[in-house]
Parts: sequence; structure tokens; C-alpha cells
Amino acid sequence: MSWIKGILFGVVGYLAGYWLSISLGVERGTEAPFAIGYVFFFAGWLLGAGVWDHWARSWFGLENKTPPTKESHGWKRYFMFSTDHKVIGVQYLVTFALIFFLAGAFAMAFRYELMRPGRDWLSPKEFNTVMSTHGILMIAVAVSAIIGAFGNFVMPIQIGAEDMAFPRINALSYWTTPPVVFLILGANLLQGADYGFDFGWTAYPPLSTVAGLGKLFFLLAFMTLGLSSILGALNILITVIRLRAPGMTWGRLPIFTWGVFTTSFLSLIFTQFVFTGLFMVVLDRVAGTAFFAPDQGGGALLYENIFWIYSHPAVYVMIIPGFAIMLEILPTFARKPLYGYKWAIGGFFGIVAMSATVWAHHMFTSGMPDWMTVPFMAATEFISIPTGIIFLSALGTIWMGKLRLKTPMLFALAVVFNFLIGGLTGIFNADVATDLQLHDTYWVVGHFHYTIVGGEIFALFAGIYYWFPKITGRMFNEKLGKLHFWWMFLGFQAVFLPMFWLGYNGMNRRIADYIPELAGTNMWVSASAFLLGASFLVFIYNVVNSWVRGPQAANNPWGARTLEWQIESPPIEHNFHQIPTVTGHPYDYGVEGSVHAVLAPQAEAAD
Amino acid sequence: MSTLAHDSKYQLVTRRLGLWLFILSESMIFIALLFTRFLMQGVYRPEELNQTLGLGITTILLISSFTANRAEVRIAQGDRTGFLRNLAITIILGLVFLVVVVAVEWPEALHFAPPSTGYGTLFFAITGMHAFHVLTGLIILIIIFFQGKRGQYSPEDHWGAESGVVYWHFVDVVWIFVYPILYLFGP
Amino acid sequence: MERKNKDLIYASIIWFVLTFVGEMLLPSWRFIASPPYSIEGELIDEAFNLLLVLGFPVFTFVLVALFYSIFRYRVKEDDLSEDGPALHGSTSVWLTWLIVTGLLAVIVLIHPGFTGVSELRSNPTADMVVQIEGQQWNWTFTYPEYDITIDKADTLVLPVDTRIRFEVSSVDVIHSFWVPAFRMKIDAVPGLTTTMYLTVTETGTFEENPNLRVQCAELCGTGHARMRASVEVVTAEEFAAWVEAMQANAP
Amino acid sequence: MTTENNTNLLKRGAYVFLSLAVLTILEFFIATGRVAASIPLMALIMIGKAALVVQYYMHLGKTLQMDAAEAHE
Repeated sequence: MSWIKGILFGVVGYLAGYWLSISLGVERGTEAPFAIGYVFFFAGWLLGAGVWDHWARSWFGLENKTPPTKESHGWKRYFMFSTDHKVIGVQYLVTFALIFFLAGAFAMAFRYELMRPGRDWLSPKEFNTVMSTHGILMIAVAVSAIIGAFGNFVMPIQIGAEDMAFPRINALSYWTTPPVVFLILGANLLQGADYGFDFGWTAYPPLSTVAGLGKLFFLLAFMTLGLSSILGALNILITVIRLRAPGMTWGRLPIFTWGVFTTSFLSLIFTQFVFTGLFMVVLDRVAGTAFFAPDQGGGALLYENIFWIYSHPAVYVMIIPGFAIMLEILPTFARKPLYGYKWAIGGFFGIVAMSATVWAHHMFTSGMPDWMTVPFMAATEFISIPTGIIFLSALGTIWMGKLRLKTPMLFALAVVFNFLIGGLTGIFNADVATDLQLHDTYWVVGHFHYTIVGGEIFALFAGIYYWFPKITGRMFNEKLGKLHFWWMFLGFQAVFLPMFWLGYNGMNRRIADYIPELAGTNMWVSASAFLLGASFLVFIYNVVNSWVRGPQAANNPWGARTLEWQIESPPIEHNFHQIPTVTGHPYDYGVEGSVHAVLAPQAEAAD
Repeated sequence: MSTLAHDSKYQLVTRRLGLWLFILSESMIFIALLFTRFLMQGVYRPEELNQTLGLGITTILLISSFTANRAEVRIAQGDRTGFLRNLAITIILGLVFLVVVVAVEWPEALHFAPPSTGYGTLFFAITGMHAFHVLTGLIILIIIFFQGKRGQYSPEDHWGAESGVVYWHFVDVVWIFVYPILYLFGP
Repeated sequence: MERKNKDLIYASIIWFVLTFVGEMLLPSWRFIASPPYSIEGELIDEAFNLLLVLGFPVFTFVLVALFYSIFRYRVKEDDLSEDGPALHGSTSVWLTWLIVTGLLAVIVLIHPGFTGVSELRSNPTADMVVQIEGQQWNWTFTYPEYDITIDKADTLVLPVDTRIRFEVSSVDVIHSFWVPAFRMKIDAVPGLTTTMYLTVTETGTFEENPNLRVQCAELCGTGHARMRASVEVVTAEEFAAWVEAMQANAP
Repeated sequence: MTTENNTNLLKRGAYVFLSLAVLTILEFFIATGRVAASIPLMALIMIGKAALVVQYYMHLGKTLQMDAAEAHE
């Protein structure tokens, strides 16, 4: 099993790194040996998890072991270094679902603390750590879940490929993620002064350069997550560019594939900025450099700029795949072509191109010079234009359709509704004047939960329900699916709508305690949060139960046209018996005689 | 099942593109760090900085790129001995570069620009990040060397060697930017 | 085609009515629970309300299109018998959409965007200076004109109808100086002195309105949530008396 | 690829190296004040050097060209 071997190798690596740094004269008890030890742990973990067995042996003239397959290892392959994109997709999906629930549990914990003002169930430091843990784990889910799960499972099938371009790098990008969780949870388990990290997920220095081992853990975890994201993006880009089936021209690419493709540009290029920013913080901590010492020319604003150059594009890394799933599902259940297919792709590219020009709108109150605020406000307002294209595309698709309100469709429609609120409230943040009041308040909390949870996580669930029959070969319980939807949807509105009011009326974010006047609304929010949290129990029951004993699913239960629905559920290894030939557009519902793809070209036809 | 994706020539281009995207991504780290240099210190540089030593190690790295290129051409030609000879020179030059940076350059810089100063911060962070890339490049080249010794590469199929060499050139390109920006630019 | 036109007309009517009713009701909606205590705050509240008014038609547009489609075009869940019409949208539809969304963006950018920035930042004059220094986890207020420094203060006393320049700095990590009732905040960044101008217009105390408080708005460590001080806006005479008392108390 | 072709490649590698060496020395003299010029000139030389390596040692042009040629096939 890759997990056990990985941890074993990792621990050995850590000890080796620790010993090495001590023997090189690094002071014992400082953070440097831990940082160096972690680098060795990470290398050891990857080697143990499968890089050595399936990859590195050949560098040393040894025979590589063959990667596990369904025939050779059965279900155990899900716990191993499999290079099959479908296995990796499921690994991503399950891992990040678990991280999502874990991060949700952390949210429950701090909502319990916030139920009443003056409560001291969590100490302020514990509160900050719990809140920050929720933040960074959810960021990990938001960045990786859709791209990792469906970008891996669905995208290669959609373009008619047998696998990703670099299957081993693909496995590597998955096996890079467990250390992130080890570190984050490890920081929560530390004791005394080393305990936790209390700087949110943004890790602004100088707060993040204050001593405390837990903070170092956080920084290393975030850097590791970035690495995974970069490798995944690289693989997706090359796969889409190089491995499309014959006839799969750019104009016939399913919209979901377009979504992960455009997103991957952002991950590939901008993740390195946050990596560099965090690297600077680590250097300031362990090597005594002075990046964030104001008297040396550095300072907090330097970090904020570098950080947001990544982290604003990162929100589009989160939301574009969400939009893409929504646009993928709407035509299927409206039985109409995707409205303005080319415009929607243009919208994606527009967002990608503009996403790098808006970062400083996170810094309107930071004391940066005025001449910077105005252009960034303008850029931010204008990014609503490509987003508007996505909206018209969605609305045009359902207009006059034949709407079948199955569970995936309900979630997809909820994305439109939620992102509408998320997007409109964003305008208030983009405006400098109102942002002076709204910045760093619960308004912002409400806004980004409406966009990322309401937009992306709802789309993630839409995707889970949509592709569940394809992934597992079994059908989920539709009634429970609908119950989950309405429970989650209403719970979500109840939690996050009042936050807008809270924010404008004086509740700032990331606080362990608040003034008594806001007690009533906070009580409501907390109670609704527990309700929202409970809705996932329905989901877990439904998914686990259906996976084990659900009815056999048809190959194409939704009547969809894209390639993944034209093959077996679950797909065979290498997906296709023969590489398909693509002959038409994927969303030509209602178009006479249009065929998206021919799966097994007749032998006679070739003659 | 035989498809275009399995065609070795097609696959080679796929891999090349992959490597280029990786290089694009990696260069963002250095772009961020080098921009930070201007943001933090403008073009300030301490008087004591040893520009001649910088010129020396730049030359070493440039020569190593030259020999790396020769190694690649040799293996494409099928000349294994020439390939290994050039690769060995490249590795030795790379090691010399690394040793000079870590054992000569850094202790010297510690005196006039310790990491607790603005310039020292940038100097150590950027040259350190570069040295880390040199180290990985060296490890890759050493692995390639021994693989080549075992007879692994042929004129038709030497992607392993090519990728290592291209990465090595990338390390050189980074230094082409680092050297003037850290050592030469001045008020 | 006929059905399409009819649906468009119905949906438009619903949208129009909903928008009209909504816009009528919006002004009486008291989203903002307590009044602003500064000229800048009034301006920001106005900008907020204007954005609500401008955003509402967009909100109802999407909402009507969404729910009209859901209710009007719904079919049985397993009914795959018929496909909808293959609409792609003509170039003119898309261009109109682009122009409308673009114009909306330009409008909010000019007003309240540009105008807001210029009104908030164009007048760098002040009757009085107050220096704010953040540290983990309390505030220090200094009135340089009166030689008063209050360390670890629990109250910020300000005279009414005065334009004040706040000079904000920090000794350790980033804090943010926010008075919710003034609707303004500015970060306290170590190594920088940031400034914020505002004109206080109403008297009041924290006890009367809990938004009259200094609140740290940027996560600054363990004591962040309770890093606050009350604000007391008093008349000029009361302020003079307070200054005298403070100076007398000073050693 | 023929042997003759490869000999040319070796030669080209040498020319590229020579140009790099000359440019580096030029940079050095500019910086140490023996040639009067400025930072923009050094920046230009630096970009030129990088372009030489990227084009002739790392074959960026060739990689992209091969890709384009395939697309036409």
C-alpha cells in the first residue's frame, strides 16, 4: 500500500534531513531543521508512495514495477500509485470530499464558538487556528477538487484520449496532496507555543513571521499544495493540446474541457507567485532574511502584492471549472445546444486574461497609493463583462428548453442563482468607496462563500451527481439526491445571506468574539450552519449506499451527447475499444442528423 | 491499440511541450524574485560586491552550457563517447560553479551583505534559489550520464538526455538574468 | 416563433413589474441599521444604496429568466422524447448583451466609482490630527496638537463637526483602524504611516451606538477580536474641557 | 539527421558560445564603467543572451515549428 510505504519512507527521510541539517551546523531547536527535514520527508513520501517503484528504478538501471491495474490489484489500486487517470480522478474525488467534510467540521466548531458573544469554548488562539484551518483546507478543496477529480476522470474521455499525457506526473500531483493535510492537522495537534497558526489562509507577514512551529507547517503545506496544482495544470494543458481524438477540433471541445483547460493556464503561471511569496516568509523565518522588514525596503505590502497576484487568479481557478460543469450540465437537461458556445469560451478566456489585472482590489485599505486603486477598481468592474457572457450562455441554454429537473440539474441551476448574488455583491467590494466599509467584514465572507461555495461547490456536487453513474456504474437514489439539494440549498441561503447584513453593520471577519448587539443574527447563522452541515449526512449516506448496492446504471442515463456517455459505465481501462472519430458538435440537441462522434468505425466503411 | 498518441515522434513533441510549460512555470519564481529585487532595493548594489568573481562563475556556467549542447549533438549523431565526455565536462563545470557560489561567494557576501540586510536578503534568496536549480540539474545530468554509460540513448531516442540538457540550459538562462541584475546593475 | 415571442413578452412584463416594485420598495428597506456619523459615511451609504438600485434590475433579470424557464419549460424528468429548439443567439443578441453589461460596468465605474474616490480623497486638509498606533492588542491615540497621548486607550474622544486627519501606524503586525459608524477603515502597516481623512458630523457614544467603536479589522493574532476601543464624539466645548482635564492629569 | 548537419550544429554551438562570451564581457565592461552606457543597454544585452540560448541551445523555435508542421498534416 502506497500510504504505509510513503509514510515509512517519509519518516526516514525526515530523520535523515533533520540529522543532515544538525550535522551541517544548523542550530537545534530552531525551525530550520524542521523545514529541511520536511523537504526530505516530502521526497521520501513521494518515493515511498510509488515514485521509486514505478518510475525512479529505471534511472538506476533497474526494472520498473508495473503500475497497479484493475486486473492485478482490484479495489486496492485506489490506495496505490496508479497511473490510470480514472483511478486518480476517484482518488482526488474521495480525498477532497473527506477534506471538505473535515474543513466543514472545523467550520461547525467555530460557528459553535460564535453562537453567543463572550463565549470562551475555544480560546482566541484556538479559534484563530480552527478558523484558519477551515480556510486553508477549503482553499485546497476549491483549487483541486473539480480539476483533480473531474479534470482527471472526465476530461480525457471527453476529448477521446486513453489517458493523460503524462500519467506518472498525474499520479505524482495526486500523491503530493496528502502531506498538505498531514501538515495542517499536525499544526493543530502541536502543543504550547508551537500550536497552530493564527493568520488566516492569507498568512500576511509580519504576523506569519512570528515564532511558532505550527506556522511553519502551514507555510510548507501551502507551498506543497501549490506544487500539486502546477503539476496537474501542466498535465491538463498538454493533454488537451496533444491528445484530442481525430476530428476533435478546438471548436468541438466540450465546454467542461474548455473550462479546465483555460483554468490550467492560471494555475501553471500564477501559482509560482504564491509559492515565491510563501518561500520568502519561510526564508524570513528560518534563514533570517529581511524580505518583510520595512526598514530594508521590503514590508507587508510587498507580500500582499505577490500573494494576491496569485490568489486573485486563484479564485478563477476555483470558479471557472464550476461554470464549466454548470454549462456542461445545462444543455443535457434542457435538451438544447449550449447557447453561444463560442462566446462562452471567449468568456473563459476573457476571465483568464483579465484575472491577472485585478489583484490589488484586495488592498484598497492597505495604504497603497491612490493612483493604484483607480485602475484596479476599473479592471475589477470590467471583469464582470466576461462573467456576464457566462450568465447569458446559461440563461439562453435553459430558455425554451425541455427542462428535466433531476438532481444534477437542480445543482447546476443553483449555481446560476448563487453566483448571481455572489457576483452582484462583488460590485460593492469592487467600488472603492463602499469597500472602505465592507473590506474585511462579514460582507466579504458572505460574498466569497456565495461565489466559491454557491458557485463552485454546488457545481462540484452537480458534477458528482452527474458523473456518479459513469464513475461507479451505479445509480444514486434520486429522492435522496433531491432531499440533499433542497436541504443544502436552503441551509446555504440561511447561513450566508444574513452575513451581508452583519458585515455592513459592524461585524468584521476572523473574530473570535463580537459585540452583543449582533448576537441574534449570529445565533441564526450558527444554527443554520449546523443545519447546512447536517445536509451532507444525506449525501454521504446516499453516495456510500448507492456505490455499494445501488441499481446498475445505464451507459447514458441522462441522454447526453459527449463522449464519456458513449462508453461503458464504469469505463474500461484506456476508456475506448477503439479511438473514436469526432464528427460533430457535442451539444447539437435538436439538430437533425448531427452526430458528435463515431465510436467504432465500421470495417466496411474503411474499405 | 495503435494511435497517434503512441507514435514516438508525436510523443516526443508532446514531451517537449510539457517541458517548456514546466520551464515557463519555473521561470515565474525567478520573475517574482527579480522583480522583488527592484521593488526592495531599486538598483542598489554594495561596493564590496566582487564583480570579477561573478564574471568568473558566469563564464563557467556559459562554458557548461556550451558543452551540454555539444553532448546533445553528439548523442544525436550516435557518438556515445563524445556524448559522455561532453556531459562529464558539463557536470564538472556545474559542480565547480556550485562550489564557488556556496564556498567562496557566500562566505564573502556574508561580510558585507548578511541576510538581515535588504541586499543580502535578495542576494542569498536569488542565488540560493538558483543554486537549488543547479543542484537538481546536476543530479539529473549525473543520472543521465550513468544511463548513457549503460547504453541507454540512441540517435533516434534520446529524450532523457535532451530534457536534462534543456533543463540545464534553462538554469543557465536564469543566471544570464541573475548575473547582471544582482552584480552589474548599479546606480 | 410565436411561442418564443409570447414568452419573451410575458417574461419582460414580469421583469419590469418586479423591478418597478422592487425599486419602489428599496428606499424604505433599512439594510443599514445605524446612521453614519461622518460626511464620508453618508457618501459611502449613498454609494451603497445607489449600487443596490443599479444592481437590482440585473438581479431581477437573471432571476426572472431563471425561474420563468424553470416553471414554463419544465417537462417530466425522464422525458427524452423531444429536444428544444437549437438556439445559439445571433451576433446582435450577444453584442447587445456585451454593450449593456459593458455600459453598466462603465456607469458604476464613473459613479459611484471615480466620483467616490475623488470625493473621499481629494481634500487633504484637516482641522485636527489624531495619531493612531496599533499594537498587539490595543490602540494608542495621540493628539499631537494638545500633547496628549493615551496608551492602551479604551476611548477615542473626537470633537464634532471637525475634519480630522488620522495618521495610522503599527509597531508590530498589520492592524486595521476601522470605525464602523464612520464607514472608513485604513490598515496600520508596520513601517508605513497611512492617512485617512474624515469629517465627524454627529455626537454620540459607544453606549448609544455600538458602531461608534474602533475595531481592528485585520487579523492580528490572539487578541484580534477584542482589540477595540469605544468612540465618543462630543461637542467642541466638551472636547475643550476634556483636553484641559487630560492635560491637567498629565504628569 | 545527417552527420554533416550535426557538424554544422557543433559549429553553430561554438558561434553561439562566442557571442555569449563577447556579450558577457561587454556587460562587464559596461558595469565597471569602462564603457559608458546604462542599465537599459545591459538589460538589452541580457535579453539578447537569453534569446540566443533559448533559440539555439534549447531549440524553442524548432519545438514550436514541429508542432505547427504536424497540425498541417
